[in-house]
Amino acid sequence: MPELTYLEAITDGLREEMRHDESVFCLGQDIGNFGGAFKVTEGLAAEFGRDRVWDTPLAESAIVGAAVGAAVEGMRPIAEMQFSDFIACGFDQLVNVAAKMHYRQGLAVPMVMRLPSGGGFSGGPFHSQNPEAWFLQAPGLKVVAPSTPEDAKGLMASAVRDPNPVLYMEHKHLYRRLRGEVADGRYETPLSQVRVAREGSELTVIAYGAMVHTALEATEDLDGAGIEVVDLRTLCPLDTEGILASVRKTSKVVVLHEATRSCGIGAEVCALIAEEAFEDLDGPVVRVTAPDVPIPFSPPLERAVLPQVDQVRDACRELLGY
Amino acid sequence: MPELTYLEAITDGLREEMRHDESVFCLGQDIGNFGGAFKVTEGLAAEFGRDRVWDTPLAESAIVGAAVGAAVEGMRPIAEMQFSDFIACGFDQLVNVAAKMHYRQGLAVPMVMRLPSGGGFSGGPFHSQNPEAWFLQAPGLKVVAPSTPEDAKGLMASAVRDPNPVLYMEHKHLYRRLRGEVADGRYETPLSQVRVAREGSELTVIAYGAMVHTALEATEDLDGAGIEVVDLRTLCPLDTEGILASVRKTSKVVVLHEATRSCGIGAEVCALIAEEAFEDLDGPVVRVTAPDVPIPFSPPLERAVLPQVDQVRDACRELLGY
Amino acid sequence: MATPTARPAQLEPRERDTAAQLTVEDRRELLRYMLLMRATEERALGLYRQGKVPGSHYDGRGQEAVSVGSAFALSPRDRACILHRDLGAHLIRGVTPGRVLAQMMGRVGGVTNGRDGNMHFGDPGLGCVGMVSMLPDMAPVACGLALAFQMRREPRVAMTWFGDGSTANGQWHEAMNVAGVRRLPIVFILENNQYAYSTPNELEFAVDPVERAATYGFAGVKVDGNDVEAVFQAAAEACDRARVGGGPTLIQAETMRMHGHGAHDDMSYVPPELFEHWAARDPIETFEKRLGEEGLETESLHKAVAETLERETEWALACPMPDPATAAEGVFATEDPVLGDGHAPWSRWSGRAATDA
Amino acid sequence: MATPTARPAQLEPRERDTAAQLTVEDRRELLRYMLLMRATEERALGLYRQGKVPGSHYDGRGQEAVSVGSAFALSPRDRACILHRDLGAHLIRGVTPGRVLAQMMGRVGGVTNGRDGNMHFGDPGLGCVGMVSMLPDMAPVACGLALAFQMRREPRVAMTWFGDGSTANGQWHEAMNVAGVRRLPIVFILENNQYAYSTPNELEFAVDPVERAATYGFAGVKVDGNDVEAVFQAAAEACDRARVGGGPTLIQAETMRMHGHGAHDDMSYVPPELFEHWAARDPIETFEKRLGEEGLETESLHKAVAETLERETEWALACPMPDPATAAEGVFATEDPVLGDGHAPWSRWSGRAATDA
Ligand SMILES: Cc1ncc(C[n+]2csc(CCOP(=O)(O)OP(=O)(O)O)c2C)c(N)n1
Ligand SMILES: Cc1ncc(C[n+]2csc(CCOP(=O)(O)OP(=O)(O)O)c2C)c(N)n1
Ligand SMILES: [Mg+2]
Ligand SMILES: [Mg+2]
Repeated sequence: MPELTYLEAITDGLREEMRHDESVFCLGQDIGNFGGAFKVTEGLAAEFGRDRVWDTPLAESAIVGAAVGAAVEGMRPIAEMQFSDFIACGFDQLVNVAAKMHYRQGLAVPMVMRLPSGGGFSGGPFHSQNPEAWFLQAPGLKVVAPSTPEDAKGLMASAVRDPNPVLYMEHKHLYRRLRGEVADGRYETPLSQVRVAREGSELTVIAYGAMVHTALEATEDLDGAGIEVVDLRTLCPLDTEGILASVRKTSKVVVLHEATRSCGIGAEVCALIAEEAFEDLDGPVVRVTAPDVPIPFSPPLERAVLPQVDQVRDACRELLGY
Repeated sequence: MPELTYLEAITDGLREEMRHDESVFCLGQDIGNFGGAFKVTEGLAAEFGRDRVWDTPLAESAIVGAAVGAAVEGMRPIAEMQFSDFIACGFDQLVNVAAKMHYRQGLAVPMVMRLPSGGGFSGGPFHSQNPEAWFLQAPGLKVVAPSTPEDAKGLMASAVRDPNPVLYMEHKHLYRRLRGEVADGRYETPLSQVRVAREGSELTVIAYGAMVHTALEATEDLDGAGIEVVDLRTLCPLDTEGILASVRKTSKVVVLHEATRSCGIGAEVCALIAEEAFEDLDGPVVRVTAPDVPIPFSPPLERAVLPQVDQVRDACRELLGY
Repeated sequence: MATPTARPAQLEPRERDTAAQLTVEDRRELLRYMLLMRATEERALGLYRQGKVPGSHYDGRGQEAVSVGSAFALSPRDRACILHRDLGAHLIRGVTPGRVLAQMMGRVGGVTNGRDGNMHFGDPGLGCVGMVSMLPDMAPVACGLALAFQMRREPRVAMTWFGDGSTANGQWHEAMNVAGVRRLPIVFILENNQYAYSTPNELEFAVDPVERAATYGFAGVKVDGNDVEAVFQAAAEACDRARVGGGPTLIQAETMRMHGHGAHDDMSYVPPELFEHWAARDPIETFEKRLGEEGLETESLHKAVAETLERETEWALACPMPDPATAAEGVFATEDPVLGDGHAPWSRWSGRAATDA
Repeated sequence: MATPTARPAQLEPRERDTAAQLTVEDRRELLRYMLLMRATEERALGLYRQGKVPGSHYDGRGQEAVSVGSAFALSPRDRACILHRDLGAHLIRGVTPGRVLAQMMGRVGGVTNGRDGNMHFGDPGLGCVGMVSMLPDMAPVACGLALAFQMRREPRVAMTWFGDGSTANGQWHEAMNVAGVRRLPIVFILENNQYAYSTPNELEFAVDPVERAATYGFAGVKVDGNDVEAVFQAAAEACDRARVGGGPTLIQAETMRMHGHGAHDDMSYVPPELFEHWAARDPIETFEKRLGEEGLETESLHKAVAETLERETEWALACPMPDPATAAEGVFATEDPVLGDGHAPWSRWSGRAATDA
């Protein structure tokens, strides 16, 4: 199997889906000629034409809205926000039009919304956000957040084939820093199934996206403790059974994410556990997240805000000793 | 003290603030001549002129953005969304411009965003939403949600005087259904302080907005149990001490809200409790919320989706018996 | 002044259909649909007053010529995103009055089976995508429909309606601009009914929005929105143009909302003279008078419509309320979308294969 | 064509200032600011290449005449929301190059003290509200500033800048429309630098956006964006008009971005002929040549600017990185906002009280 970067795996996923089905097309800013701000769509315009890789005007609502319209008319659009932060500009079309379409009128909206997200490279307050939790408060949207090249490709395939609007959170900091084996050809990674990134029995760290790697690094050799790392992969709908199974096994949980704290995915996971696995718990459910602040630009500030390996380690140690 | 409806109390609050400070003004759709879709601003244009009660075009981003600009220039704008649902159309200005302004450049944004929210009257998927939780994932915004006429007026005063953008969730279903004594003249209800709506020692129900009344009704005489009802009043920043104090006292918690479940305010409150008060808990932290669906129009469907008194009662009974 | 549009037409221009021709039967149909719209809305208002319609009630009284005249130009495989003032367009696409009444009452059998209410619907089986409340969110969505046609080289048209108020909104602009840049096969119907809720035109825009079309690179046409044939003519031309790759058209139909924004609204903000001016130009009366002067019989239409309404109301009232146990179902789709084709009563379409639109 | 604007001017029209007059010293200042902008950006790029600037790097190479010419028209108490291509406007308002360099390097002493980076700043103490990344979000905000002036009957102006790409966005439209309806005292500077990132004009709009101004009810003016005096003249007229209640102006300055969108962008999408065309029209060289032909000495400005840059760079490099312990502070304000007044180097403003703008 070839080794691809996380970014190449996404590109590969896009290419496979576009080859597989003529109705799949991409739209977004600078994705055609330029190949996208991060070069994720590089080569696609050359292979599939500028019509199927549309360089749109700077108009997020029109991008999302056009994707919705094309999707209900039988196409399978993959829309890109140049940075996930800009989804705030197309927010209404997502949460009010796309999300509610099927519930209201039984009409499916098979579209993918690519959201390059996350920080760690001095992107500052407007190029570092992790907006995924908003969409759990907008029933009707699915959200995936791959952490490996393999899943990046497989979840892209599943997202494209799913008849619902799927937000695809691709973590920018993983784009070129992470490599892994990726199978040739099409394959689908099932939605709403956690991946146990490492088995363990003494404590569970639940994470997704780039933080899966922070979790793995932090717990690789933590005083010899057997720490399980659960990669959520799909954030909505959550794999509640997969989460609870690990909690029941280990009885101690640290929930880790890069997004800010209040009402984040971590809050939902903690609430789920506090409600459904109370009796299995041997300690408080601990969150390690960014605090409730905009993500600052300057490296020392950004480092202070984004969860670091040491923090995860400290949280695990404290909970292990509980 | 005069008895006012919840709606009249809001109007009274607006009037007092406008009389008190010339820099306070209102902007929004149909708020002048017509007095607003719900008549909350009735009489204000007559008293203060159409310039200070501006009938804007149908342009939510411009409304929020203009409020931000006027606020930093020393005015104290109170902007209205005709329904809170429409905040999705001005979302970006709130979460990216208003919220981050002070952190980024030390510039305060003293504005109030009025958001008539909530369901219960067959408003359907676009006139019934409770979007408050989104804003906890956008650090820099404050959120209040009064449940009584007294607090409606006092929190309006505090919101207007606060140097930050404050989202003021006013529950439409309380507008004319709820009356209460409201003091004449200006007074401020402090932000970030819960109100214990009823004292009790066996179980705590935490709620806000209209659901405070559902909580009170459900637990008024529940098999003689002493049930405490905590009204959050401010949703951001949360009064964590106020919440935890009640939990420590009762050891059992039901969190109730009308908004949908995943990543709602309830998730945050549960996570807070699971983390900070684990040792005080005598049972799972239970959420009673709308399920993750758009709010349907038809009365039997809407009733099935919005939390009802019976559900709260059942949840409390079950937890009491734990 | 206008620089050439940026994107060449996607379709080879083909012979234009000869100028839209209405047969006598077509003209009677236009009247019939206007009568049916008004009768259905009157009935719905009656049901609302009886407490059978939950929530609020909105209608398009006075605007019948806009919705009927424009939708009548559509072919079966065209698609429509219809506004809350445009019941006539739904009726033309094939939604029965009974389903509309059931919709308003929140019943099973209504177009959304109680999930949504009011005019927030569209029958996907009839080529419609139901509006959301946020205005004018369907404009970008209609661009997406048109984009699909353009990409697949299909001679089809998307039509969408919005009010004067909506032209102030950013999504309106984004849709117009994108449609202009890509020369999408789309027809925008701007219903200027003088008010956005209580807000008069002069607080909404400084210049008539139809002027903007040229600055987006396409035609803007202003028509008398109370003249159903004038609206039809403009819409038919716009559809023809769109179908052959000529790009979008913005049609601004001047009309007046003769009821309040909703049933709760007494329109006290409308000066009586303005109201009287428009009352004297009722689109149905005007058109019926014209037909009468040409010797067409129209009385029987009234009777037929009244009978239809009786039957349809009965049907609607027999519809059950939805089962609360189903309230949480259907948030996510398990199957791909299938938009069906709509009715197309204009004689031009009869006898043609639906695919040959 | 244009119907009269909806809202009468808020201010009593007063005697217009005589047509904007530039003294010899003013013209030297225009050149000096352009040189200072270019020198500062070149230095910043150098620091970026040395790895001292984290994240990305954006500049306004080739657009100096737009930002300098327009901002030079502002009075001290006017307010500005400045774009990422317009360092010159910041310098004119009084931000020192050292603070800009410290800003780019994420240091204390930078305008945002490391909280934000790149060109995402504005010194509130100098009457600026810093841009956010979302484009063109400052357009509605600038409307709010202008609204405050209008409500308080103050003869002040808000100025804001945006690119050609931004004109496709809904917020642009909402701001323009609202400004037109309320006749706000605002000046919009549209910098058409031919591209939005890699996207050329013809994929952004079908018709030159300056044409739209008339449909919003105000003046649209197209100027040579590489001629600093032409830009200044248009801006000064627009400011004068706005100050006396004459409403907004949209100035479209035609120019070219001579660097990539960011430092990572090699501009391979720009045809070499186009690049050469603009390279031959460098705004600084052109203007300096013109001054030279008129016998003005300019050489000393180069020397002075170079010296300033040395000093300022040294200062910036001596600034410390922020203390990580402060990272979570300041999310919420505890005091009301105070926007201070900016510098206003145009000779018209000297000797006048700031309040008499
Ligand atoms: C984005 C948005 N903001 C506010 C509203 C509330 N609202 C409902 S109808 C209306 C007026 C609409 O005016 P117009 O577009 O002229 O349509 P009309 O009702 O006159 O046909 C408003 C403000 C809305 N539906 N959508
Ligand atoms: C709302 C929004 N969408 C996308 C972007 C990403 N982006 C940054 S700059 C840029 C191009 C901007 O073009 P233009 O407005 O012409 O300004 P220029 O950079 O050419 O000065 C884009 C698409 C953004 N900043 N804001
Ligand atoms: Mg209208
Ligand atoms: Mg540009």
